[in-house]
Amino acid sequence: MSTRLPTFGDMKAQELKGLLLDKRLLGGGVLFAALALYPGLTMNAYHTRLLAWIMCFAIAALGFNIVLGYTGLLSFGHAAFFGTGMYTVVIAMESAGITDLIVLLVLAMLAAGVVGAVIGALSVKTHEIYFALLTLALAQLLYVLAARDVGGLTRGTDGIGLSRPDFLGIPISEAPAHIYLMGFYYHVILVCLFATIAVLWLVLRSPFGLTLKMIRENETRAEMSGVPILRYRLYSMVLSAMIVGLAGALYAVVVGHVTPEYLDWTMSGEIVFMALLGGIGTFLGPIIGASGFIILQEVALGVTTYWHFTMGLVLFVVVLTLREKGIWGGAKALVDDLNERRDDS
Amino acid sequence: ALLQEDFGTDEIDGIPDEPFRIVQMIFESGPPAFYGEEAMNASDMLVDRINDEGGLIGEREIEIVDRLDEDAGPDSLISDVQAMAQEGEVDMLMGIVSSAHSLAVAPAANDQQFPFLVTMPGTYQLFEENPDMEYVVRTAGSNAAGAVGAVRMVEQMDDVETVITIDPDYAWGHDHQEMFEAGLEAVGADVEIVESRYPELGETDYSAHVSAIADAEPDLLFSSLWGGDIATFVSQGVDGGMFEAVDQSLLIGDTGAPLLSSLGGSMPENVWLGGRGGYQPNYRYDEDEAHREFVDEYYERYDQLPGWGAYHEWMGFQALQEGVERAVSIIGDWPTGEQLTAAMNNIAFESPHGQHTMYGPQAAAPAVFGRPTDDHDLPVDHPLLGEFEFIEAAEVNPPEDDPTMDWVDELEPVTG
Amino acid sequence: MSTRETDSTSTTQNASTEPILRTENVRKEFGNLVAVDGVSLEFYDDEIVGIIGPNGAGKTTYTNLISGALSLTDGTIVFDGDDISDLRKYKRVRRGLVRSFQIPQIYDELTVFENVQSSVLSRKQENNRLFSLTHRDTASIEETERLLEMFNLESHADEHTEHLPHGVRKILDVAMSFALRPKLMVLDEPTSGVGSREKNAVMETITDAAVERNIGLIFIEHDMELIRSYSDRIVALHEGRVLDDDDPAAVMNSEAVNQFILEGGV
Amino acid sequence: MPIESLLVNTFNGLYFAALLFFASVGLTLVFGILNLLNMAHAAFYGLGAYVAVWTLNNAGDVTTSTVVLLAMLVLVIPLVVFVLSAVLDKTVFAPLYEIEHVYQLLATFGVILMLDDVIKFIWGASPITVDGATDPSRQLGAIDLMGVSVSAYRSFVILIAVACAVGLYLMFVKTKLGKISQAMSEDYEMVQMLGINVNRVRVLIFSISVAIAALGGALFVPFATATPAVTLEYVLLSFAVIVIGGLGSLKGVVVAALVIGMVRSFGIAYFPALELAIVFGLMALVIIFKPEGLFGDEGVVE
Amino acid sequence: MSHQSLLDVDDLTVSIDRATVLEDVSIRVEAGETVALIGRNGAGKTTTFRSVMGQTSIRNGSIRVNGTDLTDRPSRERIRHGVGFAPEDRRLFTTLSVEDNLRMSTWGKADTDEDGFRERRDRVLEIYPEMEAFLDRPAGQLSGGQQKMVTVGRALTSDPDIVLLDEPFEGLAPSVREQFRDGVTRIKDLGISIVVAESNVRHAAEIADRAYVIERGEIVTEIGRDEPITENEEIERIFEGG
Ligand SMILES: Nc1ncnc2c1ncn2[C@@H]1O[C@H](COP(=O)(O)OP(=O)(O)OP(=O)(O)O)[C@@H](O)[C@H]1O
Ligand SMILES: Nc1ncnc2c1ncn2[C@@H]1O[C@H](COP(=O)(O)OP(=O)(O)OP(=O)(O)O)[C@@H](O)[C@H]1O
Ligand SMILES: CC(C)C[C@H](N)C(=O)O
Ligand SMILES: [Mg+2]
Ligand SMILES: [Mg+2]
Repeated sequence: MSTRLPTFGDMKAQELKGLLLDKRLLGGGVLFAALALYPGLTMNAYHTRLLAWIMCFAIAALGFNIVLGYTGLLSFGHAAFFGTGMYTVVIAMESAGITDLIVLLVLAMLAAGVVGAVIGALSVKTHEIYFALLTLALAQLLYVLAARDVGGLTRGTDGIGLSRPDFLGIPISEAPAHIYLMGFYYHVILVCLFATIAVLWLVLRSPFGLTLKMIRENETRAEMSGVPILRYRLYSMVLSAMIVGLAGALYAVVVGHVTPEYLDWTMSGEIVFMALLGGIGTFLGPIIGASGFIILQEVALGVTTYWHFTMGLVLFVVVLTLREKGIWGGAKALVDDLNERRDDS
Repeated sequence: ALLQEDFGTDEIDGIPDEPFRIVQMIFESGPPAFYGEEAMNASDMLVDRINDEGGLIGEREIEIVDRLDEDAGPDSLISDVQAMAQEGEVDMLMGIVSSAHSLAVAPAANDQQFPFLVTMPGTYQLFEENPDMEYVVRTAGSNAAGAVGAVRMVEQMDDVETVITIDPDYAWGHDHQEMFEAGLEAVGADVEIVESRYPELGETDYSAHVSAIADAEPDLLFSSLWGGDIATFVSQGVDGGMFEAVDQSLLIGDTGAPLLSSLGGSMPENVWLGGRGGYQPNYRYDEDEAHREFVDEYYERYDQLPGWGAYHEWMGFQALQEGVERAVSIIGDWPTGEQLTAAMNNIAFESPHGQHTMYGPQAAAPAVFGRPTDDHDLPVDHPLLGEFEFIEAAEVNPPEDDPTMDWVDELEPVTG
Repeated sequence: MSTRETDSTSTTQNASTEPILRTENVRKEFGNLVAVDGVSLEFYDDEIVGIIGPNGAGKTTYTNLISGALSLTDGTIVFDGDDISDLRKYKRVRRGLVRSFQIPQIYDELTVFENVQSSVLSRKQENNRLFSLTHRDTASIEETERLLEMFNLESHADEHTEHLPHGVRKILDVAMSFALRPKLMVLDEPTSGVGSREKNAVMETITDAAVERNIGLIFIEHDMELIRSYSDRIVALHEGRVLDDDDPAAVMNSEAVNQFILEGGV
Repeated sequence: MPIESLLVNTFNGLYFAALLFFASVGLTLVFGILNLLNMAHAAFYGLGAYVAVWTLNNAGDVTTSTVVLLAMLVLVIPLVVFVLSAVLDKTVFAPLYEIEHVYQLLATFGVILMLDDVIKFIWGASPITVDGATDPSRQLGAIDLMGVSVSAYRSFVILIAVACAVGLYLMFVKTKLGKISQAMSEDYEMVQMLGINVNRVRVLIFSISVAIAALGGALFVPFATATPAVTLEYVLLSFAVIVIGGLGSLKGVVVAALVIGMVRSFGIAYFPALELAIVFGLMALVIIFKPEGLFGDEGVVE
Repeated sequence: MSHQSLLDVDDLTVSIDRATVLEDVSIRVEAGETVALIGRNGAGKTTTFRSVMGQTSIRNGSIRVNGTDLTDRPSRERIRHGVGFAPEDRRLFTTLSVEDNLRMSTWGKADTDEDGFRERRDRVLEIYPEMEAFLDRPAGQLSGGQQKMVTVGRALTSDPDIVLLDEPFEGLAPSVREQFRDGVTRIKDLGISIVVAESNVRHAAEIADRAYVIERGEIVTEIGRDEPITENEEIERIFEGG
């Protein structure tokens, strides 16, 4: 049987050791510690919430970038996965009475993965703008299902409010709001973010990741190297969907109320926006993009009624000047440039 | 418990020096911005008026420190609530147009122990989904009032057997349709809803709906479309001969004067306009001085008559003034946020439709309907409403603590 | 019943003389234009076959039918004993039928090393390994190094391919095909666009590697000198049909070939 | 299904198809020929709507003649937008032609956001409508069409759409411009090297495209309301049209607009519950079964 | 400058991204000449042609045609001043018919009409008779060699004084190569000068009167009219074994 599903390869202890000595890993560790300590040190609930919000979307943007940045597919339907993650959590809590956070997150990832497989299977054959619009249309159909409350699970456009999940049998949900969101849940999101980074870092440097890049760079050649490209595009959709679904699930608890708006195409647009703003050509770009987008919106909203204009202008300028490099890539290029000049003189 | 001690003092100490700072949440962009704009106008006018008299209880001025655009979505709104709670530089949050947003933001504000005066959305689920919100009050009537009011109107109509409903495709529209249908069934009206239509919010072309409705020739058309949507729908309906094909229409979206103004002479006459609250410029215009002042001042200032967005805002500021007064008179001190919201529970104040009564944290508005007529004294050359029908709040709102849908399912027919 | 038995015995007995690729009466129509008109040919894994023919003879179309880039209007293609007429492109590759491209098809944003390594991994069908780092995968790294050496690409190993000289891109393209360890390779004008100096070098590298690895080669070429010096056999196509199929000397002297293809020129 | 309602629904479908045609034909031309995926295209439809309301409402002081008002809608507004877009093409849009589609989409989405707020700045966020006195759709009233009474104004709009389609067809089939456009769609640079002033052709095509969108918005508004939401609604609809029709195909736009118009008109009339799903469902089905759209691989005009 | 050439490329320096691709390249072509630009892959031949056509950003130097300085003029003016171009990678308009491809090149000139076009098309058909058979087919459906013929044909139908042919032999079958060699004589008879870019010395030698040799973006030598190209030292050095 040549049809093999992805295998979990053979990482040796030695490789792990090499990994641990990596300089970037050290940087990541420092950042992790800083983020972990932030709420406790500042006691600033607003910032904590903002960070939680940013981290959820950073996960989503990272997940999205598997499809756009690595496989070269522009999906305009990722709201479907984000929304599925969110709805899975509420529905499982409200209808099935499941309250354990870990179970909920796993369920959400699985559900999003299934939706990703369905949308992916229908769309991987198409290209470019057709792919974008097909994924958009299919996601929009999911939006209609939720908004129309087909199946009687979603309560239509009113959406569903949700209570807080427990953690491994500990009734954390009974803790007061500031302890739950600031103390506990914030750290859950933080851990998920870093786990996502680690897993993706590994996966995208594996033969699997290389295969996705092959498809992005030259489909004809990839196929002529014996790669079943449709199947790998599908894999990348499913993987991406699962991670975006995780982001949605985490986020559902942060907002506390799930509506079909999260399945709408404008939501997909936001995810695309974030990934591109940060730079899809870079691994960490999407994280920067999510932060940039959310902070920009918050600031623009605060200072002007014409915040649409402000965001539009920023988007326009960033896209035109930096393109796939985005903010992060642009900054890196600038640093390189400066170094070069210093070396020259 | 909080308000039990009555200090009964005339001396009030501890009124903070700085103004009472309010942040408003309304649509400044997107399709519902029309509603937000009206609310904003009214709020500017009312704040000026209150401050001219020295402020709340004549002592503390109001300052609108910021307006947040609802179009930014719940994520952003919730974060902003958090920020305000955190920074402690804002005394109260006020506003919200969308029901969906109210359902997301109100619990978050409550969580943050941040007082929130909800002025516009009608979803009956606000307090039913989230009981025990001590920091949230709503001065807007529940949409039950409009829907059940409409049921009562149907009971009085002769020869109504078939009904078509058309409502915007989101919480507001679906809630109305469901309550209306359930209510009709409960009162045993001999009518059938033959079709329910849900165009999208912000739809621009209703001609397919119009011709389908005209074709079906129902006896009654029921709609909770509002804002620009109802204007477009009615105008295209007139064009498609729809109002000749249906006998009666009940248009209960929160719209009022702006609709009549935009349609001018082409407003069909066989419609009832209205819904929750008596928010029509010429309704009890002469009987109620406060109302007359409100309308005149608004007209003078903005060269147009107030619509429902403006009235909702007015009710909000009334409640705030009343609440502060009451709290101060009870505790003899400027109230904390919690005390202020508590003080706004169970109060009543003047409004165009008489007493506007809060059942707990939730206003119970009456339902008022009228028919377009040119016979009015206001200085505009388009029709306003006349032949008003008034249905008391108690008849169109569930008793306190009763779940709305259960109550609607058990409506009794009006006898006589 | 009995026929089948004799068949299978003959297969085992004459394994080496069985053709690796056989096309039977393959035909391709574009609307009412017949580009390939019933071509039946056999190719063996120990020979190098040159295909010649006038412009528009159907050479490219024929090789596209073999690789699966175009679907057959009629006929059968048998590779390594199996009918692959309807097999998907990548499955043909996995069986060892590989083509290279006239315009090099390489991954522009990857390095030369990664380009080759990606093919090695694809051949081993290890595309689906999720949790192991490619830059620590010793097996594929060693194999890649050997290939780079074989094609004299070591000096370019860490360069991105975007700005490589044309000739090097061409070689890289071929190296990537070799990494797939094909049984038969089809090359469409492998030296087109390659300057006169590099032409022979490219052909030499390719044919040497093919002989060393025991790979059958089919290549399309307009340069008769190259055809003469590198092919063991020549197939001449004309208007979609086989005009001649013989050893080089015979084909070059054939009257028909001279009339239709060479026409005085060499 | 009574014959009258069949007629009325067909008429509604045609009218909606006409609007879709106006909103999307330029999008497909700009994409097909200039290779620019201009998400902001629909914003010009919205702009046309606002300019039209403003013009009509201010025209009241001068004239209420139906003919003059219609001429304003059909000629003056597109002309004004034509000139405006020529300027925009040289400034805002010029750098976009060089970049990849993904980035074009995003940058032009930025343009939508900006235009949106410009409209809000000029005309406010509330919906605005044409006054009764200068509303040609009310002035014209109804006409009798095979025993059914339909809006004369809307019939006029349908006729203009047909005229526009025929005009574009002739322009892109019968003239040099058509062949040059086709060539530009494939290889801009090469056309330039053949001595043709591609910049001029580009500005011409861009401005015509945008002017047609504005024309659509102008014609649409007497019968509806100008709101900021119009743009976003038509962004999606016009993309649906050109994808169903096949990117870059003029014939495709006509057919797809008709298909969507009819399906929507009859769909809403007889299966109101499906309204939201109709356009997306159709779009998904077409792309799944015919990934290049109905007429996708045939070039601009065939 | 005392003497005015048909094409005069002077001290041309061009960089792409940050790399200098051409440095001080000077080329002159007189009326009626066939000149070859010979160099290995990547030497800068195509870049030179693209620069003459106005498709690169020129850092230094000038390009004059018939005495008119075109260095900073837009691309499209080349054809009006009599320069035809056949790119290496063909660049046909695949959905247009072969005939329309040929016709297109007359539209850039104000003074060409359909009759003039037909006349020039027929001249092209004399050079490549097999083109007759596929004149009406979309160019995208042609085989590689067929497309190459159209590319050269398109450069000729613009009524040029000089044509730049980038690797015109590439992909042509032997018999067609032969025809093309004859064709070159015909083109010259029409008074059209030719510049060919070649990485194949043999091909260049067969048709050129004289040649420039380019290596790494610089003209390393010039081969005069009476010198046999194949025997030039520089050529031998650069193409040793070729
Ligand atoms: N996609 C297509 N549609 C229609 N006709 C085609 C198509 N592809 C090729 N042809 C025609 O089929 C015939 C064979 O073309 P093919 O490309 O196989 O020739 P070739 O032998 O490779 O020629 P060359 O040496 O010029 O590359 C030609 O007449 C060509 O015009
Ligand atoms: N877009 C580009 N970006 C960077 N470098 C480039 C680009 N285009 C060409 N070059 C470089 O410029 C040099 C000259 O290229 P050019 O195409 O002019 O060579 P050529 O002589 O025509 O070669 P060939 O025989 O392969 O066609 C090469 O080294 C090439 O790598
Ligand atoms: C009528 C409007 C003000 C909106 C309505 N209150 C809602 O529920 O969204
Ligand atoms: Mg070929
Ligand atoms: Mg070249």
